[in-house]
Amino acid sequence: MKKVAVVGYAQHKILPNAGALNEVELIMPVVHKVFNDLGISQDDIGFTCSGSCDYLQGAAFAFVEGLSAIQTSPPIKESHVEMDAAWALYESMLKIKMGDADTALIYGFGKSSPGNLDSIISLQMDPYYISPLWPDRVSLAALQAQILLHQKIITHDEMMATVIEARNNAANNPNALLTDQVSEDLYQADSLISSPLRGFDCPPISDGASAMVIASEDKAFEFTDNPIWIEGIDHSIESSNLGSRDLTTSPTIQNAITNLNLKNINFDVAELHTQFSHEVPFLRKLLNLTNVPTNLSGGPLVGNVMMCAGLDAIGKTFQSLVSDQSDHGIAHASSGPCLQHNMVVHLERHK
Amino acid sequence: MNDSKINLLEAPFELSYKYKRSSGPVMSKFFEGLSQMKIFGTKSKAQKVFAPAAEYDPDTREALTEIVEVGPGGTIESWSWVNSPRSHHLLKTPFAFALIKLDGADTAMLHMVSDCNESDLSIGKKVLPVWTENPTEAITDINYFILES
Amino acid sequence: MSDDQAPKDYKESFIHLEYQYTAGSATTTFLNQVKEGRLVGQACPKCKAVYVPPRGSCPRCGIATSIEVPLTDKGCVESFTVVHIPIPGNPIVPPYVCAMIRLDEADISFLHLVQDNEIDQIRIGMRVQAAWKPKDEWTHSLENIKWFAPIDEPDVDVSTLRFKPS
Amino acid sequence: MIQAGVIGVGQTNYDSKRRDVSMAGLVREAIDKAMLAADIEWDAVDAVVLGKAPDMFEGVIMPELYLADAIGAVGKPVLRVHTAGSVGGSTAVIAASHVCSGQFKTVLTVTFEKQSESNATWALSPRYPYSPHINAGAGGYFAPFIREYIRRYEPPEHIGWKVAAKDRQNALKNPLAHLQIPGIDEKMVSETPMLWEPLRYLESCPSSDGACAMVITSEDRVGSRNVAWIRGMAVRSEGTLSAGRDEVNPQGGIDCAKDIYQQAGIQNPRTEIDCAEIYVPFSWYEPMWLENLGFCDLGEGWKLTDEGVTAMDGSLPVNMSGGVLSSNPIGASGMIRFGEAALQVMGLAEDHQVEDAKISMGHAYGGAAQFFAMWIVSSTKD
Repeated sequence: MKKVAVVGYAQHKILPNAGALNEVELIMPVVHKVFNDLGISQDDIGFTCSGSCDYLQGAAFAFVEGLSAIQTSPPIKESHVEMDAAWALYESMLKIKMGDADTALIYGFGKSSPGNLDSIISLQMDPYYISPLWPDRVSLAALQAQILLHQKIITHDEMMATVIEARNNAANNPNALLTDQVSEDLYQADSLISSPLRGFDCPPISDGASAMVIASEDKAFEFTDNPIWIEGIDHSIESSNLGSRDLTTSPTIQNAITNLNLKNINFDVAELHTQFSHEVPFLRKLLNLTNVPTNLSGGPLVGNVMMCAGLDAIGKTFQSLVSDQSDHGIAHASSGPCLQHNMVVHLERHK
Repeated sequence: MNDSKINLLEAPFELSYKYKRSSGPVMSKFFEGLSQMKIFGTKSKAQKVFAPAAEYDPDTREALTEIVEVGPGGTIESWSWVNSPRSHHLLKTPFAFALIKLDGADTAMLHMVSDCNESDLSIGKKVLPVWTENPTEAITDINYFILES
Repeated sequence: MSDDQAPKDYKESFIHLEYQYTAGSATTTFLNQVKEGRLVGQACPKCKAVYVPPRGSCPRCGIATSIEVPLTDKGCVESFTVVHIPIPGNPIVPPYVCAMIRLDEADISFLHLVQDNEIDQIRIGMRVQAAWKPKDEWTHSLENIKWFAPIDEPDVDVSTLRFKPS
Repeated sequence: MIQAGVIGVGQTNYDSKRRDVSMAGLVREAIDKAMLAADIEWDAVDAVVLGKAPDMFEGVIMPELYLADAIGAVGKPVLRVHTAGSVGGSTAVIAASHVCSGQFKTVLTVTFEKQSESNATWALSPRYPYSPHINAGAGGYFAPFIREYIRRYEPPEHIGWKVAAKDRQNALKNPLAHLQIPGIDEKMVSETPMLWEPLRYLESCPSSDGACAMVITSEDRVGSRNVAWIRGMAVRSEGTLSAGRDEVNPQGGIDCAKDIYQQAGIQNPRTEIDCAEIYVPFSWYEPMWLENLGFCDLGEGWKLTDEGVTAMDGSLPVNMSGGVLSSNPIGASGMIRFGEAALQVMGLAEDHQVEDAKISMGHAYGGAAQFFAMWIVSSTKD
């Protein structure tokens, strides 16, 4: 199997309301940015894959509109996942490994501002038993937070520290949406949306887009002196029956730890697709990352572009390994209520 | 190009539709039960009871067909208090979403708990359903659960 | 009422979602002109293809269409169909003609209505011009054009319309 | 590249309303059949790939989350594909890519649509601000392309009727097909109401509930099983509103077909391919795609149809199962083409089996005739 490397990544500045920009106008700048950084064009791309969700904009076939941002003459090898673009990366990697392409462009985009994300995400749930009760995304996440606190797997203080740290880290991320510092007093004074989650524990409504280019081992060095290798990538899903899941742990994260043999790797940096504050200490403990700098970008708590934030975690990890000249990074992408579907990516810079 | 110069066109729109759900044999029994104030689960070969009646066992992947009655009381496994219900929530006064393990079941059901204060709630508390007066064979035939007095 | 009495073999589940639509800059610019009775396309700076209505990009080249190109409201029927069935949510009473209208100087067509006294006279290549609603009814919509109506000009050979990059 | 093959195809029966099952039950019905045909148990499944058309059809966002238990995906990787009408075909290609990459040995893939729980026309044409009331449904969108085809090559009007009758006659030999119209013939088609000129009622596809699943495995896991070897597979896309696009004969379709022929070593598809399942939702798309796929020269496709070449007893049978014109669970329609192509070379197509079929083609398209997915399957590995 061919090895695959991330060679480029670009992210649109995360906006609270990108009304001025339609899908095309959001996607095109990031695709051009990543192409320009690498000095390439669509002609150098063997496979293109995107991730998006129609319901965010309320229009079936949002991805078809988005494709107009891409050069498609001559026709391209292209596909789309109705998932976070991290899974578009996964599909693209398979295409390279099988030899169908040597390079791939991945992009994700999402505009949460046009609709009511809370009620939209209720439609992810079982349509017979659960979504008619309209549980919102915050309340669902809060159910897991409550159990984790009750079992003392995490603490309120850790949640607060996560929020404060995320805002601090955002100062170093020019694309972050929320950069205001949060003090302990300010945090404590914030009202509970769905207990135990306060407003600060939740991600902001965000609009944006990101693009990434990956390449096979044969091609990677043509594009960059600094390819970051996808040393391991693993994802799996948990039960759709929320009430049958053990929310105090994550079998899918455990799967990844085993399958990717992560136990003995000393990671230099981690970016987790943790949309709610309690998920950060929870996953750091599961992944043995308590001493690893995590979400130096601020993570989803300072900007959470739906369908893109998972790809962004991988992209931010890539950027850290390139800029810090460090060796091992771990990125995480997630989908579904209470971290139902998890992907873990081990990125490595070869000396 | 000239984003700042133009006043963007904006207008509201709605997606409203009445979906016609077919429940299949297992969920139909569950919904029929609700309309008669009974709660049914399904039992796997390994005697694990899923409530509400699940169609498939997530772990063994077997199709579940054996119906067993559970509840109607249950225990709170987790909860989240919504002090200010939002527009799409069914209850307009403060309530909790909760995972409720019905008596005799091995898995929890997502529903709501109301008629109480947040401070009354904790994991392990016993609850009872409050039934609607106009059942329609839907999950909302239980209005919500209340704390057992 | 009789429907309610029949046993239903399904359960209704009502989904209602509210959105705020924003048109994006290319569409807003176009519709602002439409409100004034003008059709303004956008051209690709690379291959020069003219798009109307513009979406802000040329999918041939994958770049933004930055050049504004005023167009006439005349064109031809690139192809069409006569719709005979009512479509949910569409108030137009059948039969009516739904046509791919290619404006002069434009390199893509868009769907609009064509109205003529004789539906069976409508043909591919026929020259048409926009029939605008009264000016005081103009809004930000291509519905300002009631339909396209035939004009007395020779038919166009549509096979010559295919865009060739310059 | 690692070689892969289809070892099991499972389909539900197709019907306008499968009220007897939930969405999960529908999908599982196809999966159970595919796994039984493949003679595998759940522990052999390494990953699951799910495809369907827009989430708005059933009002369930990212349905792999709700369906994880029913599709047996718990603890496994699952990918959800959505590429418009071509999705069933793209899903098969992506599932096979899971195997051909070497990352997985055996993959379960399933596609579905349960249109009875919703209304596709509604989901596709909500009233958006600033948009004129032009939408005339899918038929209204494709009919102008068909009219342009007719203008270019001047085929007689009965060609459309002939395709519609032929596919429904084939459906009578496929007990799973949705439309079963005894005595169907060209005359009956020609007497049905006009919907979107030149398309009449029976020249259009139905709206169906249904699911189609396949098990795809790598060469080293095939064992003694009956297998349809994947000899070539490809996808192509072009932008919707792209200047210079020929909607009647899209370049994406031409390129995609050339790609799979090259992979499969096919010089002359007309003689080397024994039968094909081609995505024909409206009758005239049979001749249009025959040309686009290189089975004949431009303008000659309708003649193949007219001469009976594409009939069950012709030299290039097309849509032996009855095709999209007989069963159309949108998200699954592409995979049904791919799965039926596999059944032909496995010799499992029962009453609609083409005698001695060794190489067959599966084809799907979607969007504004802009998304293409295709594969060639064969009874032999090379």
